[in-house]
Amino acid sequence: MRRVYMDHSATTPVRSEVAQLVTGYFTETFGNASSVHAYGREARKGVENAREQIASLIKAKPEEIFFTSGGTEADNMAIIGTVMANRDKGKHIITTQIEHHAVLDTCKYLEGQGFEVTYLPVDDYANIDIGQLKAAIREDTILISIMHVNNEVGTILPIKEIGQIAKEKNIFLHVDAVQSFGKIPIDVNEMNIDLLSASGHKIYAPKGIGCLYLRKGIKLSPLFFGGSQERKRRPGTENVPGIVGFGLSAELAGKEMEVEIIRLTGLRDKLINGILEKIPESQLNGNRTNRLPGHVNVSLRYIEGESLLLMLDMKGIAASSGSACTSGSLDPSHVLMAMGICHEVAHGSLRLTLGKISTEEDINYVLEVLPEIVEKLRSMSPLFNSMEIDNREECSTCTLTK
Amino acid sequence: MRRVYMDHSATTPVRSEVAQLVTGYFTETFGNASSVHAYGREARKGVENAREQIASLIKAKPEEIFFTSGGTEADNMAIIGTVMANRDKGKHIITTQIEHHAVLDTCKYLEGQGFEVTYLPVDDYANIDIGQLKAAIREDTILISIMHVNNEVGTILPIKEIGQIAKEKNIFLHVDAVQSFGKIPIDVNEMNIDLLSASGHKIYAPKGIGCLYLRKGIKLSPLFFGGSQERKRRPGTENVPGIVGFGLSAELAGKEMEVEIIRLTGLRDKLINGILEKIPESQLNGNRTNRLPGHVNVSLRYIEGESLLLMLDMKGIAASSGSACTSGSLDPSHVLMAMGICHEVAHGSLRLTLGKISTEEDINYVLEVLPEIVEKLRSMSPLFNSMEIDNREECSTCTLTK
Amino acid sequence: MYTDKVMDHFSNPRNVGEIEKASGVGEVGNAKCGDIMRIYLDVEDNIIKDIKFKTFGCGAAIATSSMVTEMVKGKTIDEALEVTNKAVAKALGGLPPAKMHCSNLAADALHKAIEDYKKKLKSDSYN
Amino acid sequence: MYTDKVMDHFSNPRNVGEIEKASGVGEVGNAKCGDIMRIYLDVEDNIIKDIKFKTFGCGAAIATSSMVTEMVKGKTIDEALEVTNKAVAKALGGLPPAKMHCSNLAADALHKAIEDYKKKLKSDSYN
Ligand SMILES: Cc1ncc(COP(=O)(O)O)c(C=O)c1O
Ligand SMILES: Cc1ncc(COP(=O)(O)O)c(C=O)c1O
Repeated sequence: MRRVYMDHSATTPVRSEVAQLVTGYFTETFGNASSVHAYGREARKGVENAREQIASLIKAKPEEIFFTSGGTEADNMAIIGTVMANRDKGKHIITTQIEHHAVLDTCKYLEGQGFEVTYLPVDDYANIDIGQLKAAIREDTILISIMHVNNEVGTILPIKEIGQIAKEKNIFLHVDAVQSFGKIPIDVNEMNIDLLSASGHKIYAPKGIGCLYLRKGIKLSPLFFGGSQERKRRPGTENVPGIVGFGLSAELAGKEMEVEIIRLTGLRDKLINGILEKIPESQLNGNRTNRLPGHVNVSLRYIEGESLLLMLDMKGIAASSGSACTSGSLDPSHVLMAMGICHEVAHGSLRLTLGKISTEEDINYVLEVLPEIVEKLRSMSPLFNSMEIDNREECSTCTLTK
Repeated sequence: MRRVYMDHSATTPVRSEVAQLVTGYFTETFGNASSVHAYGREARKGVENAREQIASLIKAKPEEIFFTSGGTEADNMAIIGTVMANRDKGKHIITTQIEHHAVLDTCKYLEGQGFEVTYLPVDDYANIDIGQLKAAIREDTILISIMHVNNEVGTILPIKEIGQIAKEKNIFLHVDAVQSFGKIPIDVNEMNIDLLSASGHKIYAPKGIGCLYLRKGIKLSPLFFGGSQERKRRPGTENVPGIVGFGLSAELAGKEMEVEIIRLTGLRDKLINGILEKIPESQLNGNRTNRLPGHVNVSLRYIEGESLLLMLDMKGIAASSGSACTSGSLDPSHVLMAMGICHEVAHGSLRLTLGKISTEEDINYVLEVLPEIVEKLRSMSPLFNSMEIDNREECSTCTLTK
Repeated sequence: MYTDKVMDHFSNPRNVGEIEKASGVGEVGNAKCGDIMRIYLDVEDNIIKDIKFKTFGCGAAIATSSMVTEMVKGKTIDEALEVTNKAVAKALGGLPPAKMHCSNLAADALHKAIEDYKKKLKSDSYN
Repeated sequence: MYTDKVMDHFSNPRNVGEIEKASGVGEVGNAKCGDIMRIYLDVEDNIIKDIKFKTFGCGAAIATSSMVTEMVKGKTIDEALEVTNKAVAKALGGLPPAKMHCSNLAADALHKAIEDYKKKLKSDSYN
């Protein structure tokens, strides 16, 4: 059976150049980077080289990069670390309703610790209103944490404008760049970013490695304690193979970015157009153009996401959905909800995210298989036909969470 | 040049079976374990299989194993997690002076948060006194955290006795088993262990993966926040390749344990005897028999550890030392200090730790090379000969940190 | 995640459809929560002669719907009333814990359809 | 970590040893801290005719000791007094930051040896 992987926003395969390099660090250059001997020094060299590769992708300095176990840890470190270290300056945090749970749940935790958080609403395209951001800033605002690209609907947020505001007001800006890092250009200076999170497994490096960019001079409390690795910001034996793999994948991503953006945008638009054309009562979630290359999110009404995913899976297609069943909660994706999309439509959302291994044939295959599946599921659905009109009304009266 | 790796307590190479398995999870079974599709389900299967492999090595239940990024994170999660979640029960923690910094620095942090910590002293062999432990227990003691095997001198601590006491007094027992896991038998039930930390890279799995065993029913606050992975105890995309590698390495360690214990004990004793015989004014640090198989720590007086390591390194031998220069602080190893070993002797300590790849020829090579190096360094040392007597006296009056 | 049996019923669901002049119809769930199951009965002489379902929901919702129709087709009303959600899950070889509550409602829909049938029967007989 | 030059001086240290009837001896550091450097001078006509060292310490301590002896051998006392710890580190192509403070004391030991020589000289002339 043909297998088509269209879930690159969830994770990516390790690219072969990286896998090869990492394996060498498993069995040959396996030293502890803190050791004095040759094994240790070789490992250290790999780590510092990777730090440069990653810094250079976002125009940071190598000493501003701190390796973590992934995006979630980097987000937590950035947010908890800055607000705890800068508690004397204020207790207010601004973020958005569409952040990843690594940011949202961290903010919820901090609310329990006496901090106050404003969750900015978003428009139909999952974008924030700059005026609302400005209005939300208080005397005691110490941190703004806003993602660069939304993982569910692919919207690119206006970080440069946000950075301008944060800088003027002297507020730290943290950017969750897990979905944009290595895919679209980032310049921490031009964008006035103070802290930035990234994760290796989204850009063809192994899972279990990520990093935090921390602008020089910003105080940060560590999340946990131990050895003096990563200048005490992040103790624990360095994950040398992961780090060198992440470094190489970042460098390659930078080199290939320009070409990949064009290629993936083309494939993405072909997929979007094909779906909207071939499947009645389908809609694009998020913006048509202001979205990550390779990122597609559509809603196919009257059907539910998990069963859609299972049917696609039986045809070899790997995708994801914002339906409640796949989110592990009773409610569908908080992002789609924040965009004002009603529950039923959110349950029928389908995310198809392309990457390095995606081809035009993959797109054609999905466009061939998906309409049949949707038809089959709709034919089972009590919402289709009979209730069509009712349902529409019900849906249009959906209370927005905004 | 011959290369001899004798720093297995610092880290180990990934064994080939594990490297091969992990690489498969990099490029083939690369899915996100939380995904609904086949890639995700295959990854999930690997994760749950590994959980069983690890649980079975320490006689725990699979659902009591939580994967972390390593030993440091597991130690922090165990200690911070239990005391924060059980704050209402008390504020006193008991640990020892010879713990790893992942435990010590965490306890220091908690002292700043209003907890009180007793750091038990140790004897010349780095062992605690059970009477002192009993005496240290207070009404409000909520956690005892004691390591199973000391990483610097290899002493095996009497966890079973400690567990008995903790159980009687209804106090949680956390065991840092980073140096014992997979090397000597552990039974969390027989030993009454409530929480236990382990790290993959010490047993031929990749760096960046570890786990916490958490006895069912014990409340634990997470260190950070995000997705619902590891039942919300440890969010973030699972490091699937690391996890399956750790699982396999644990299983293989269990299978080979009995034979390896005998083999490594033999090599260890040959190395210890050889050094003490061939090098005058050398001493063994730690106990002769109550020590981890394969773990050697000696002090070679009148010379300093870092220069010793560098010379060994030039001969292809990788080792470590508790000297200040290699610890990154002005003081030598806190473990040697706690054992009452004076500064000068601690500066001249040498740790040689054997593992799977160690052979009798390695031992012979070290026994051939080491005496020459020691002689060379002593011939440069102002402490040797001329000051010998003085120094001895100075040393014997060293103030112990106890 | 799902057993082979669940996947079989999900991918080849039995008795999908509607019954035009149904003896009874039952519906549970709501679209907001992501699950709606509707069951149509054709009852004759207290026996379920035909049964059809339409379901909007996850794999478990579709599979349990399909399974329940198989379990009670040809059975008496009383026998059908004895079928529980738990029994349906068991017949499928089990369901993931997360699905036991949210998507395992097919027997409830069946019972509602039987109720509807009984109500209709009553009102019919009084007419 | 260390430059090639450091490693060269560490592994082939120049002028190791003692001078029996030294014109001056200087020592810095202490064993507790892990570094002791002792420098022996043989001065004639204000010129350092011979110089030897003995050092207990890390790689940097040994390399700087060796380097400083090379730098001043054959030089006048005044020239030798101008050699700083920093100059020694520079001559070695630099030292790791962590080593700049703790182990870069060879010039201090040299200066102490010169002081000792001067003191001896004074007491000699008064005798
Ligand atoms: C926007 C965003 N932030 C954070 C994360 C968390 O990253 P990780 O899973 O590597 O911890 C993800 C991906 O899961 C993400 O998409
Ligand atoms: C006893 C002990 N505890 C904890 C650790 C920390 O483990 P890791 O480096 O995997 O974080 C180590 C090793 O470094 C150790 O030896």
